[in-house]
Amino acid sequence: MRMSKLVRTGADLLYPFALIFGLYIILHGHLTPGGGFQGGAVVATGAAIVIVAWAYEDVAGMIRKVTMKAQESAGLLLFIGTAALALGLGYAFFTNVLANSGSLFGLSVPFGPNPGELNTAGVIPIMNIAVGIEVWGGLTVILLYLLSGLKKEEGS
Amino acid sequence: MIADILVLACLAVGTFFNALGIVGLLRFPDVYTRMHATTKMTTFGSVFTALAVIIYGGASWLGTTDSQYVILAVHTLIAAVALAFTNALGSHAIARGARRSGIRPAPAVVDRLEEVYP
Amino acid sequence: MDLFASLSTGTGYWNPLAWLLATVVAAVIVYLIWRRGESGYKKGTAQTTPFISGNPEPAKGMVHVRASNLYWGYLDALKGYYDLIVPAHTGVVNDYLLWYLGVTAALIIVVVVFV
Amino acid sequence: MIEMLVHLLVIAGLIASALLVYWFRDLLAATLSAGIFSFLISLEFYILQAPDVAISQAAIGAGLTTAIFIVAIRATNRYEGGGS
Amino acid sequence: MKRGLVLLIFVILAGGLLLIPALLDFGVPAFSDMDDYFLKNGQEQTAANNIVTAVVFDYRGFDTLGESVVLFTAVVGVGLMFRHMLKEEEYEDE
Amino acid sequence: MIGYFSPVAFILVALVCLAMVRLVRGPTPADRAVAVDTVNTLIVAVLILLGVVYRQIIFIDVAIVYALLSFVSTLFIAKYIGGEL
Amino acid sequence: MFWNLPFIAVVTLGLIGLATVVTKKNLIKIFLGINIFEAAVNLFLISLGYREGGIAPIFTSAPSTEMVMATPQALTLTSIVIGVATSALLLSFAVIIWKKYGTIDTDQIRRLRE
Amino acid sequence: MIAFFVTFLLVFCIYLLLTAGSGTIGFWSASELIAGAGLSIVVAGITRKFLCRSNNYRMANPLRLLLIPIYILGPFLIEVTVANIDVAGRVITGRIRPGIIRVSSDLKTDLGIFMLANSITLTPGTITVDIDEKTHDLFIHKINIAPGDEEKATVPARELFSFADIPAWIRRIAE
Amino acid sequence: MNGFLMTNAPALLIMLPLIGAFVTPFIGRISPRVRSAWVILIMTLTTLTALLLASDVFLNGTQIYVFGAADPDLAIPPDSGGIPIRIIFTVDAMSALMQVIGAITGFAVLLYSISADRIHSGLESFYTLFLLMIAGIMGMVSTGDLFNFFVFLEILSISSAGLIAYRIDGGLAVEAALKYFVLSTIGAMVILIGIGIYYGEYNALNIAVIASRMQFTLLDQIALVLIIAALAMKCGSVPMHFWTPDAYSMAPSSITAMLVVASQASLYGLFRVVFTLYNVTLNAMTVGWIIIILGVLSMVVGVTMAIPQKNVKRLMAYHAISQTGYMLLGVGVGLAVLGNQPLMESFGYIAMEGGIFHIINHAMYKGLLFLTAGAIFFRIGTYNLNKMGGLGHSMKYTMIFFIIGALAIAGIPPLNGFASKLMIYESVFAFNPVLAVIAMVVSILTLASFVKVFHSIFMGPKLPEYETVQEAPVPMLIGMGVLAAIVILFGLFPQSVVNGLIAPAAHALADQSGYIAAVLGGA
Repeated sequence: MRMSKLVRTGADLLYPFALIFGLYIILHGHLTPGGGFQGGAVVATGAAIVIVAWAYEDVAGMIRKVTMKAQESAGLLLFIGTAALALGLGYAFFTNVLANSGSLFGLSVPFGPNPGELNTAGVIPIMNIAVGIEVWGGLTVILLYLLSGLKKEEGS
Repeated sequence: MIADILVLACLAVGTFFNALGIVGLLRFPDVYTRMHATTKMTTFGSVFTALAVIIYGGASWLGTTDSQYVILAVHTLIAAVALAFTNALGSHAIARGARRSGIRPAPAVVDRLEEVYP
Repeated sequence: MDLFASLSTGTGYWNPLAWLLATVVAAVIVYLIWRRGESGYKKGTAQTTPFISGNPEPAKGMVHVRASNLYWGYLDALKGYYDLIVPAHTGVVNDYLLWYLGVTAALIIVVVVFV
Repeated sequence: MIEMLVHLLVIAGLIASALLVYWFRDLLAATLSAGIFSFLISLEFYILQAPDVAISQAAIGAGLTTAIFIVAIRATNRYEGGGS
Repeated sequence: MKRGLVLLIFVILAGGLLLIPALLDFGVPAFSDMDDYFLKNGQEQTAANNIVTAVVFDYRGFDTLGESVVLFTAVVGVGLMFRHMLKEEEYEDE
Repeated sequence: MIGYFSPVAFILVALVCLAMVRLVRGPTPADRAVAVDTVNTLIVAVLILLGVVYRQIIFIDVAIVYALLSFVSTLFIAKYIGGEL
Repeated sequence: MFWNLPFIAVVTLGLIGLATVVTKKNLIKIFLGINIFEAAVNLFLISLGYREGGIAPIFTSAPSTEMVMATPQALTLTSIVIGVATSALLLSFAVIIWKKYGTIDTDQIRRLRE
Repeated sequence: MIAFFVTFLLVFCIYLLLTAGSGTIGFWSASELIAGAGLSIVVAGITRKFLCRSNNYRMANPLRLLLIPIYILGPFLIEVTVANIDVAGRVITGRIRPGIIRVSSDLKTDLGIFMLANSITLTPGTITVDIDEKTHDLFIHKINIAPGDEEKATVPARELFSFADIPAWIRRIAE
Repeated sequence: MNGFLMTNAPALLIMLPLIGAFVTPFIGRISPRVRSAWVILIMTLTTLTALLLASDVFLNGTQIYVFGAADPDLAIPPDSGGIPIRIIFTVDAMSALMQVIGAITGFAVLLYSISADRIHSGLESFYTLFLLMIAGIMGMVSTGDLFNFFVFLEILSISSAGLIAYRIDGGLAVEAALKYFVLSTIGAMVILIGIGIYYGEYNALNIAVIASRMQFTLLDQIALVLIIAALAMKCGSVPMHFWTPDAYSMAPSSITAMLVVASQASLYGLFRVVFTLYNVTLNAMTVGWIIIILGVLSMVVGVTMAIPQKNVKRLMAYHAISQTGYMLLGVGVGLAVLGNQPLMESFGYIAMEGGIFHIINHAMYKGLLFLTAGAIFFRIGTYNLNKMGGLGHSMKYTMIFFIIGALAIAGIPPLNGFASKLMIYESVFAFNPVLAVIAMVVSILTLASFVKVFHSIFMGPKLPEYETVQEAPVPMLIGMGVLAAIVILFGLFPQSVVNGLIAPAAHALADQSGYIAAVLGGA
């Protein structure tokens, strides 16, 4: 069942905010506390707000289980692919090949205290994004599955 | 110096209202009146403590022009806004849930929701 | 090479191929003895039907001894032991955890206190 | 010194809320206590200078775990010891 | 009987686990060579300011893969629990 | 100026412990939910204050996450007590 | 006096968690106990890496003094994810058992025994 | 399409707020701006149907958005402070006269009624308990009902506040 | 190319099943045939990688693989002061042996499962979890890092729990999975406490580093107890075996065969901790006797509980417990005399070889037996021994495979069970004659119990309700045949197996300094 109109409106307003904040945490994992997992959890919680404010049937069309599962697998494949990139270049699995290389995310930082720059840290931001996508999908789909179990029980 | 006094004042106000909120939480007779005391007054108090931090950040920024104090102030502002926003919605949701589950306002003089949720 | 080597077991040896050879030899001997036996049975006559003290033979399904009837004597002889051990498998997950923690506690005493 | 006192109080609150989880027979109340336990342990991580873990615990323990526990309570039974 | 046993087990476990606070010092770790290496060289080698992230995704990145796989496994397991069974899938369970 | 913040944090944590009394006393789940909501609010304030005490501006992010996410459990509880889940 | 308070808290919390798991008969209560136990283990790992007067291992523009250890925090992150995965799977088991058995009392969930 | 742009702009502003102080272009660095734009596109693509569910873009007017902080820092803050002091007194003395009343407001849009309800909830002494989804009447739990109000079927929203005309402000912002 | 494969084989061993698992849910949407082909392809590649790696290890000695380093062989960065800082896979002979077991069993089980579980729903998830289970086993046995071991242990437990609960229709399988998973979660957390203690004392997670710094203080004793109790629980030794019969009997048969390997991976962890992490620093006699007592209890209680069982898989599960006891007994005797070189030479190594040989033998014949039980269930739809009978007329090949497995588990020559049991008897006799006598009695009881099973299932006249029963499908027979062939081969040429696989593994297990030297170099 839906919650009251006020909560629904509020959830709709909060969803973009939670999403952008989660993505901010994901992307700034190498500068501030946070990272792929935490940001993914924030995003998934944002989705949970919408799911709880509206009924399961309302959001089932917009936040779909299949998409979320695909997102999860895609995140994992991106993660393992990033790790295997080093294998292709002749280093060991999980080598940070992009760090200090000057290309994407390849700037180097001075040692010691500094405010930080987004475009650093090599493969770490990419892995953060991958894990973030995966956790986003995974936690959302867990919640959806549990709620779908609830629905089925009512039907029988 | 002025910033000092302002921060201290905000902190004092915040602490005072938070403490009163807890006292209300413990004293009031039923869930709705408790909610008046706690969710509102603690939100108000917490926003005031956040305001103290914002003033501190602003004052330090004016003193040092170090951009980290801007970040401090802005992020605290966001936290305070998010807090107020979610608390308002949350207390509404709890009140509605409580009323739907059949808890009536205990010493109420009038209850217009009687006809909606008998 | 050592594909056919014997397995040394500390105090003895074990060679499965030699054992197989011995088995084959034994089988041949048995076969030879068996060959010397009576071979006059005729299929399809009363000679091959079972004889149970003159009673009629029971239906096929009744002949088969079901599993729970096997080893009745053994189970009865060890009744005291089984009465002790079977109820320990209570099926309650709390008890299982308690057993685990109990073993951990016992090991703590054995390893830490007595060593 | 005062940080030490904060630390002490947080640990006291932690143990108290864990005991509440043990003590409540109403599963909903126990879950709420577990939620408070999560908040407090996240605060403890924060005090021990682990903000990454604090965010993680806040997002997971306080947000989603409580949510899925409540969904599971809704799908099963609210009171301890109650049958079908 | 069983209550006493539970109590005894917990007393022993408590005794065993209390050796940890008795023998380990909080706040003054005995060895710290591995972590000093991370703190000293992590920023240079991985160009990440957050050493925790550097450890999570670079030095111990393989653990993080395992962690993600755990979540994936749980999701697949939960999906398996809430699946729709086919008609012909009836068992006689013992 | 930083010296002002930590005593306030201490008082707020003490208030958190006091708020748990309502959690124990109940009597309805709604009361407990109110107590949890209060604890959330107070802890966010504590987090902000401690972030300043430790001079780590990045710690404020934790408070934002808190303020956003504690809302979810409140909503689930409210939906459950309202019988709408 | 309070030299290793967190460790004592770890032991207390761990024992409370284990006691919940062992003595309570309700599945959801048992899972809450498991959650508490996991939290205790996480707290143990984090307190192992704490250094007196250290700051979080993140370089910002704040003045950097001694930092706490980074590895336990990484381990704890992994452990928390494992915790939530475990909780989700356990709860789905409980839901299925409720559907099939009509109870989540462990004294009645014992069709498999002996 | 409008929904996409509105969402994009809002989300981008929030991102800029989050990363303020990172560099030299204004307060921001170049990489943050690029990343923010990219993320905002993603978020806008996902959430445009949620944020703009009602297809009412009156709130997107910058002037109206500018009114919000003025409203919050002006009349609303005064109301909240006064009400807080009032409720603080009630907490100490324990003199209460609670009840649930029906409040009518002629706000039509979802956002308008949402803002009014939140303002009411954030003001101590009043909580929005429920909403009549058809007429947008609010059910308010009030800690101290003025004598005589319990007889009225509906109370106008204006009378809940002592100083400023909050519903009028909200109408100015949202409708 | 060959060099690339050789260098990166440890990484590929984990990577291949994981990639397979991530893609399987989507391949499964295309068509079941494509999915089966994909899973078989992945499993074949994994098996080949495992065999390649094992051959490399047996020929050239311990291989290490450093994740994230510029050079996978460079364990210690030059500026680190002599400690490894990254996650290192250390594949010595023992690990390679376990990998071979896992790969072969997994391959055979997969062939069987493609045919046996055809009609069920949720098969994408089933095969995903299957591949994750393979990845978990491979990771557990090849890692050289304690926390990594814990992570893979969790992957293994979660995927196993999901697979045990696969049949959700009756609720019984879910009950079994619940018990297994609650126990294993608590166990894993306790292991994590142990790992934390090591970390707090020595600030290291690498097994070799901890081993080189090990002092066996009071805390180390606590950690040892926590870890060996948890791992003994996970491998199902009495009195912590209660989850085993439930989980084994309720899982699909193919998964039960994998669960045997999974529990042996825990056994591997136990041996690794005791031998490599502590080795002579611990009081070998006490800990050795603890393991011996656990083993003897497992043997006796397992086999005596097996005899009155009526469910065939439950009976076999109790036998699995009993056989685990043999492994614990053999290796425990080896541990008890560790550090005493003359005794070690005279019977210690033989006992360890017997125990380790029994691991591989047990995986093969117990897997075979569970697969035959599954084939019977596939055809007649029950596990209840009381309802069976006369199947020997219609399921001849299954019967032959069952006979092979049953004779092997009972230790009848010339099958492989006899060879390993003989090694255990003789070496244990030299250590303590009573233990050898107990082991033999248990063996006899095992034979008796399997005679009962054989009689109930296959003997007797054809029952009327099973008139139309046919032979199991061919792919299932192939899966069983692979395992049966290995059982016979190992039985016929035990000495070659011992010389080629087992003795290096046993010596690698006992040789702590070699393990440390492989990672830390020199020393």
